[in-house]
Amino acid sequence: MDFELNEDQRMLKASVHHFLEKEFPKELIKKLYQSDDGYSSELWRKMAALGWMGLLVPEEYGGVGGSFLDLVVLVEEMGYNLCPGPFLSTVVLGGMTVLMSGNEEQKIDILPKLTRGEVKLTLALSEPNTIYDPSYIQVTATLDKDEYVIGGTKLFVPDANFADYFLCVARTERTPNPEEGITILLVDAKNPRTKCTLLRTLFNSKLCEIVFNDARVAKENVLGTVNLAWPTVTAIMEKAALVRCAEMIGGAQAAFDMALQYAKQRVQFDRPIGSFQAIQHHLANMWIDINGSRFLLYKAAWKMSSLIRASKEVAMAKARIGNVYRRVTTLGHQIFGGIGFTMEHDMHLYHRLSIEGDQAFGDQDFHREKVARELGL
Amino acid sequence: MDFELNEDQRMLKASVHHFLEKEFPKELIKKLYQSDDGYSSELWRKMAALGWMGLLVPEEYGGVGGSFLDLVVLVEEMGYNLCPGPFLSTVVLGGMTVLMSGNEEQKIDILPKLTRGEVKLTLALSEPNTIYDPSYIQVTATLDKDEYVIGGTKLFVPDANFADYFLCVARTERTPNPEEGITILLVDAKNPRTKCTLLRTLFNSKLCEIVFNDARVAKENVLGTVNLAWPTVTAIMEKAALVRCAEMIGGAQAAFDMALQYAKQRVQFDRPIGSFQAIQHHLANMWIDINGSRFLLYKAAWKMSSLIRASKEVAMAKARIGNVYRRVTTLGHQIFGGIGFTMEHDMHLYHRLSIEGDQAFGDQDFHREKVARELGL
Amino acid sequence: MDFEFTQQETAFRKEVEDFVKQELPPGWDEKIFRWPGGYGATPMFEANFKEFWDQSFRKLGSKGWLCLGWPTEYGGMASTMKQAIFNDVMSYYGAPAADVATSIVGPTILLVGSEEMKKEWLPKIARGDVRFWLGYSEPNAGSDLSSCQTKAYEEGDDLIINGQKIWSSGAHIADYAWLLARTDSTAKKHQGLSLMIVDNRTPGLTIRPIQNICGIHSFNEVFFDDVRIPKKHIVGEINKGFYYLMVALQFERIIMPIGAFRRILEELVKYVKETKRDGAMLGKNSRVRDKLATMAIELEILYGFYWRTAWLMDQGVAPVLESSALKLLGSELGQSFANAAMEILGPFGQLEKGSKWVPLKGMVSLGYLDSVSGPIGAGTSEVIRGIMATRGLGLPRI
Amino acid sequence: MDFEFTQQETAFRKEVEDFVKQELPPGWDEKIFRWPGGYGATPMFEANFKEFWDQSFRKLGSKGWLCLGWPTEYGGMASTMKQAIFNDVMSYYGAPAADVATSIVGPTILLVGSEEMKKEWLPKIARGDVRFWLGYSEPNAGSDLSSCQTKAYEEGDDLIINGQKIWSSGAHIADYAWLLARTDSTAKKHQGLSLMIVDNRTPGLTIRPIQNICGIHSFNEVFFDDVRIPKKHIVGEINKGFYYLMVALQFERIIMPIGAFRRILEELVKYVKETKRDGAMLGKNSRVRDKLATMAIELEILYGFYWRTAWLMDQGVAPVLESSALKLLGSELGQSFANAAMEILGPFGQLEKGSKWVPLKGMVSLGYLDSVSGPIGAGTSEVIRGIMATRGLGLPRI
Repeated sequence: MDFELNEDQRMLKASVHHFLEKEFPKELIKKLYQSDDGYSSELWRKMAALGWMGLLVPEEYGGVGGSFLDLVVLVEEMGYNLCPGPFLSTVVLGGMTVLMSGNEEQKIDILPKLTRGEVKLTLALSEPNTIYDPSYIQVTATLDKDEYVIGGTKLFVPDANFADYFLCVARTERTPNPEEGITILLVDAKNPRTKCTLLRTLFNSKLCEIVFNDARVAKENVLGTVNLAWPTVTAIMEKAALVRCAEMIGGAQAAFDMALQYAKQRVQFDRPIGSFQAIQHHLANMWIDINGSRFLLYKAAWKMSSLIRASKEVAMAKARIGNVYRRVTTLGHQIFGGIGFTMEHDMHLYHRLSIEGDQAFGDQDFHREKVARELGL
Repeated sequence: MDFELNEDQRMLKASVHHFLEKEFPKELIKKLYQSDDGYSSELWRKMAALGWMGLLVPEEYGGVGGSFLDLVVLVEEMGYNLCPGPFLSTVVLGGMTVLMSGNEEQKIDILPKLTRGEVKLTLALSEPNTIYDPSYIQVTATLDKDEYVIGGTKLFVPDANFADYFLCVARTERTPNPEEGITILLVDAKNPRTKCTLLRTLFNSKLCEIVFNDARVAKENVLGTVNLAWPTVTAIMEKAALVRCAEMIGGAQAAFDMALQYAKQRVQFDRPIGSFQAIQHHLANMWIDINGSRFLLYKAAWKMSSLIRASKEVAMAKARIGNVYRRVTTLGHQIFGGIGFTMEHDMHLYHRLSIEGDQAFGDQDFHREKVARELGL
Repeated sequence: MDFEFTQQETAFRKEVEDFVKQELPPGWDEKIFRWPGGYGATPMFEANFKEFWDQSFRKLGSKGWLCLGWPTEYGGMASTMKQAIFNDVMSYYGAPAADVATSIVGPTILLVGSEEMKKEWLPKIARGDVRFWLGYSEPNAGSDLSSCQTKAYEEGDDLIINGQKIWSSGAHIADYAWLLARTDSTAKKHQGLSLMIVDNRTPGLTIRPIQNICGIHSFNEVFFDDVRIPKKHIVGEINKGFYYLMVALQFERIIMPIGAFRRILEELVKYVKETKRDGAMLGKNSRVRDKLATMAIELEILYGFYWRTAWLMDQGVAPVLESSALKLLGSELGQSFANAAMEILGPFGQLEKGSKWVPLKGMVSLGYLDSVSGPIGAGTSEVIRGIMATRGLGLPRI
Repeated sequence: MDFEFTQQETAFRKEVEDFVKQELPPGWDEKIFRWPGGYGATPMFEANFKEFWDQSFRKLGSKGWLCLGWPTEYGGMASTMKQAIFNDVMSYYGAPAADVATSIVGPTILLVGSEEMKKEWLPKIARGDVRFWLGYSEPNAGSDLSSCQTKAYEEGDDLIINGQKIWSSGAHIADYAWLLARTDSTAKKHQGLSLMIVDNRTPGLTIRPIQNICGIHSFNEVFFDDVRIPKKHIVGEINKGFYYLMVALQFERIIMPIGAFRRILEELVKYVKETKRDGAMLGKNSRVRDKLATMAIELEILYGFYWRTAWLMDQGVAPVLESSALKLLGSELGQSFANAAMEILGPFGQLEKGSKWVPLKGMVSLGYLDSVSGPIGAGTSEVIRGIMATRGLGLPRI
């Protein structure tokens, strides 16, 4: 066993940390999050130039050819500094889906551009009546000559407002097995018969509604095999869940670091509040929560990198880490008291993100149920 | 509103407390619990003479004609002092069932003797495959001329080893509605075709297995209406659950009192451990747990006494109080440390009882589900 | 024992209920929202509600409902129970019910104020004519109010005040400060503090807004720069302020907007009965059922402490343990309700007010933020557990 | 990063597994049981297992498995990771694996003992020839070991010991005490204590049994009445005992019988897959599923700290935070496993070993009792969180 990052990963981690600290001061981040246009295209290009977008893209498509573990290292730091923008959507939901199931033409078309930061993608999966149970997917795509006609509403699509392409998960056939008959279609976001509306959320995190009003796409735009996309969707959701875990652990670590430092400085009753047993126990519990869960994260990521089945590990990580992030930021607020309850403070940003992260790509109940299945139940 | 006991109840409470403290020193209690014969017949007679057995029995049958609230006051003190013996079985499971559904003859036969402490009863309900879902009750009673023939196994029957009569809940008819076709039969414990085996449990609390091997009872021994006993069973289970709550709150209070006193005296690190914030917070939480739950108990008991439907309140109390008793005794152990982990100490008795009480007459999940139904879900 | 209201109380409850239903402007539900247990989204401190709130308070004042717990000789009904009933009903509807003046200033003056002060202030408060803000916390005196550094020195018949207050809820829409300041710098920490009343319009008093994480301006910083007030505005005896403040804590607890919990639970139950997800009613999901059942049980316990605290106060008892438990559980319930609601609603819970798909009028996303303030404001949970242990259970201090 | 064992470690694991399966007497599973995280039902301290345990230890000693973490020059394999693997496998089967001698006495002597002491004791321990008991706690020194009152004064080349120890696990089946005693009464509390080795047969040493709540005699009181030992039995330097003891804490953590958690979880999963209640398999009940999934997740985290602690120790790091977390979570998991198992099994969980209807060999009822000892023994959870905060996170002491 080896619990340390390798040399390259340590360098990556340090450079990401440094870059984000320098380029994304918290004031900018707050401005970006509060605006509808939640990212900076200039910084997006810089991130691309550093190779972040193409980290997982094989070299033949212009990427870095890094490992999944590298991505987790990168995203943990992004979470630490609350780096805004459609990174996860583009790189995981979009890029990895194309990589997994696109044909050569599609890969050559999309991946180099994605790597250069020129194209942004997202996956449209959830709907008003289902988060993601294939039995209840109601957006349909019907073949009409050489085109698919897509109709229905997708909800909570992350970063769709930025995206150049939607990867729409649609039902193309009614089948007895609900996991069959599902197809992924690449839809140009400029398609006039799609309407994307930004939803206002707790974190203003660019979750969108997309209405497909008989939008037509050429049948060449099918990604992967018609009717057989569900295994791809499941695999991508697993990867996205784990990347989100990385972001959450990074965020929890930042919240913990802030609270620890404050507890050492803040004096009440003539002594630092960090000398009170109750505060000490809060911080010890936070440390355990974060470090215990980080193990789940890295074990799952290592398995993925090693191409070992990691469904159980991912489910464990996601079931636990959302809860941890929420607990840690809640205790973080408790330690900061009034000052943390102000808009100028940073703690609430982490707190807002924690509930979003917890629910993204399957909430605790969803993943606990997956763990139970993995136990053979 | 009035949160105080009335004058009579306060006197009852004080006299019970005094009696138990005097007559049931902890050494005797430990001896009784560890023996298979877990009660003292001499003290049982004294308790009867004090009117405890007949507290709820109407005066016409020789009882005191008290209220359900009086019983709760009595049992809370019994729980405080860990009073052993088949009281709840005889008085609630037996006596109240006879009172609710017995015919005049049966009442005249049983209740005065019960009041005088001369007869002990219990209700045989649970079975190996069901705690108490009527759909899965497999003990059957089949009419053969003037007799019912009872066959099957009952499990976890409280105090059956002491009982003179079993009130056996049996299926007398297969019906589409599982709540129909259930009948209560009064079975003499000396019936040669019944076999009662004491099960060894955590608290050695006299839970028994009863095997009915085609035991025959006269059809006059049906209690209430043939096939229509389930509503009685449900009502009795509700009362028993609440009486058990009273016992648990009393026990939790005793565990709390012990721990509070110890925390004030025990010195470590040159100060009483009760001056440490962590111990203070434990004790504050214990106080809140107990007193918050006692409200649930008394509100439900008051409703029952006032003949107002109390199903929701009973379910709330039972769902909560078992958990509270367990938490309080666990923290009690934490505060006492090593000394509480010895057989000579009293804390473990409360701890053992807490898990038994939590599971008796429906566990937390069972009663939370009942609360959900009461919310209209 | 008796867990029913008296006939008179039941009639009063009905009267309040009828009144509030009639008086609330149409669409009120959509406009305002307060998450119980939190301090960040209190509509009474928002400037845009000031006018409505002022009017409402005068109306309530004219009905005698702002001083229900006060003795009859000061216009009250001498019934904390009625006050509790009133708050319960009003908070269920999100309606104005109580504020710093009626729940803290009034009762404290009644307890320790001079006759003159009683005559001057109690009628105004009972009529709903004046609003106060609480000048306790300072940047370096949060949990530890005895570290208060705002100073008031005597000069003839006046006091001259210098210093800074923070987290001053509603200072910007109030008329007077209910101020804690150090009047004796030589005494021990707790012993040199006094309570006093300061007119917001006094020269030298400056108010600066703080935006809380709910995006609402409820808090302020208030600066005192040679603010001069007459000495007779000292409440009770000089240098006894800290003790008055401790005694007044119990009054504060009973103003919890407990009815809002009831409302949220009802709305959630309604929602899960009407909403299908993944092909089944949410309300049939056993995990959802467990969460709602647990919420109902915890709320019932909170009501237990609520009514019991009111009842004890009417018996003349100062219920340290009960009123502390009420505050503690109320703030924890604010958090657990927010958590459970978020978990039940899934991503829909994150949507904000006004969004097309938002359930429960967006109160859950707001409540999720606001609920972190509950265990912080008006005494942190850590401090309150300590008070329960030492003052309530007799455990030794350090 | 790498979450796999090396080939060598995998082979070692297999070797241990094969060995234990072959060596354990038939029906062993039914005979013994230890609830992980608890200290009350440790079979190695029970008199009736002494002979088997002694034999087993000698067998393990002959294979070199009692000193896996020690340096090679003392017969070890210099691999805490292997020690961890060994403990994991052995505890899964409830087999003898480590004791006070191998996990505390040996490593401490290695760290601070004289050459003479090393030569005398290490080979005996590695062979499994001697057993020790831990003489730390006293009636007035539980959480606060620095209050130790047992005194040892010098007389010529000897020390004369007087005092009383308590909670002395296994003193009745051991050969030697690993004793903490005050050798300088004038020094500050922590600074006058020494560690020393005392032969149980020394005149003046009396052992009195204590029955714990599991009904097992694992603890003792031990009285010292003018017990005379040679000064050379002092471990390391005189008056440094408290510091040695603190350093040795980390060794103690890694002997957690973590495999027993794995075993319990497996048996519970098996049980719910085979057991019908109220017409449906228990394993299909979503509340049961949630409980088992949560247990699996928490156990995975415990393993994380377990392997990481071993790995850090092999890197030469003293992992204060990790090893503390390991102890804390292990004892909490002992409780939450017992709670969850009870809730899943219902009244069947309360049945004791030997009962006709008992599931999982009665281990749940025993574990429910024993698990309260976890957060008490070997440092209370409160003390350990404090150590993490001050020594690990750098928070100020008082």
